[in-house]
Amino acid sequence: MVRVEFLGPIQKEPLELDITNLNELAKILQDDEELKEWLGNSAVAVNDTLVSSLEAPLKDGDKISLLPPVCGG
Amino acid sequence: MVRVEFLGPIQKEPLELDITNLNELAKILQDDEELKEWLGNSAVAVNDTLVSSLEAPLKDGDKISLLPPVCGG
Amino acid sequence: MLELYEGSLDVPNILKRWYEEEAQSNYGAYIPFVGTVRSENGIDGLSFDIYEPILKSWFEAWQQKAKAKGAIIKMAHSKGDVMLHESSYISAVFSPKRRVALEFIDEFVEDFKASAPIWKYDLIDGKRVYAKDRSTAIKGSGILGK
Amino acid sequence: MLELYEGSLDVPNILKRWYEEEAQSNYGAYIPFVGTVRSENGIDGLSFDIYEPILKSWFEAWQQKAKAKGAIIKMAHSKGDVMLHESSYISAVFSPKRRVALEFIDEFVEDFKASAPIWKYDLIDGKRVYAKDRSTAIKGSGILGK
Repeated sequence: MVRVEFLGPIQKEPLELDITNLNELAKILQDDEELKEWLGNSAVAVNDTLVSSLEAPLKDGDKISLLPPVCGG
Repeated sequence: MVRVEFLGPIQKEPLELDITNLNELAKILQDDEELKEWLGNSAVAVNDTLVSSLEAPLKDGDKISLLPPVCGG
Repeated sequence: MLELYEGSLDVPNILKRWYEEEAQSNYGAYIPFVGTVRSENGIDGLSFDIYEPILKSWFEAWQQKAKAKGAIIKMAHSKGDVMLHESSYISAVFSPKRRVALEFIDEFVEDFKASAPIWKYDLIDGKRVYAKDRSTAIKGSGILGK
Repeated sequence: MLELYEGSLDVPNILKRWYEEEAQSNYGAYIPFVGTVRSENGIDGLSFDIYEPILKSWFEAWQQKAKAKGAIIKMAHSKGDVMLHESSYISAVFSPKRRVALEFIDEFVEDFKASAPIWKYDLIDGKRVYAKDRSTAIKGSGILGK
């Protein structure tokens, strides 16, 4: 199982999913109407490291975070 | 008469000269051995305004300042 | 050094403490950047969410970049609500010479705006409204989209 | 605002006072630059001469440039001796938005170095030695030379 967290303004509770890579995650999240406005502009981190492709394999216990557009300061 | 002041590290007392333009000043100062190292790298102000040529006429009571290389901060 | 505070920053004290911390470090230049909440669009203030784990690693990477040039960076940011004319952000560069500090503070503040995992909300009529139009997608965003 | 002091600057108090002076002015960015005397070449400190009439007109011209962009500049500088690890120079830009402030502080500090009528001396073994090698001829210099 991996845990998926939605940060900042994405108003969604975390998910626990039985998946082994980010392609599977993409398919699941793309069916979620709530996330429609966020998938195209959010960055993805696996265990708090940003990733730039969907190829990274996932292992049990991994934490995935979605980071929508930022504005500090 | 005009007054000529030497600023910062130029160790020289002010001069009172009877001249009507900066060309005359240049001739007088170029004969001054003390100023040899300063004329080529100093800026010139007339009444506290920097000038970029020797053409400006001088009138009685004008103050001329020589400003050697600067380093604030 | 990265410092996070609930609510607004005590700017004079932070600037003073940072200055005194490095008083004997032989840095010739100290450049803080202070960000203050402006009155605009009828807001009462701003509010911030921060994702600390990634903020910390982002900051640590900048600290290493600074160190390679003999400089250091300090940063303070608010969590939660910060009202009009209060300050929510300070970053500062110390370096031996001025050019490194002047270039670093600019690059750091711009990357901070583009990359630091902090989300801003306008406080309007008691509500917290995501500042979507002023927000920037982090580099590499969108890989989960269609 | 241009402030000249005998000896070193009280940096925390100046930064605090300037911050508080503009607390209600609705500036979003405040960027001070603080210059501190570094230990190098065996000096005990630095010493400064200032020609105030031209410094004031130079500063006033920058204040007008800043005003045209909605910004303001403040500056403080020491006269006379400033010892190691003490500070001799602060300048600061306030502006509504960050880009103007980041660009102004850089341009202002660089022009300050090239143009402000201030002369620097190393304090070595009780003597005041003109910092000739680090000094810059003001633009337009040399018209009296051969």
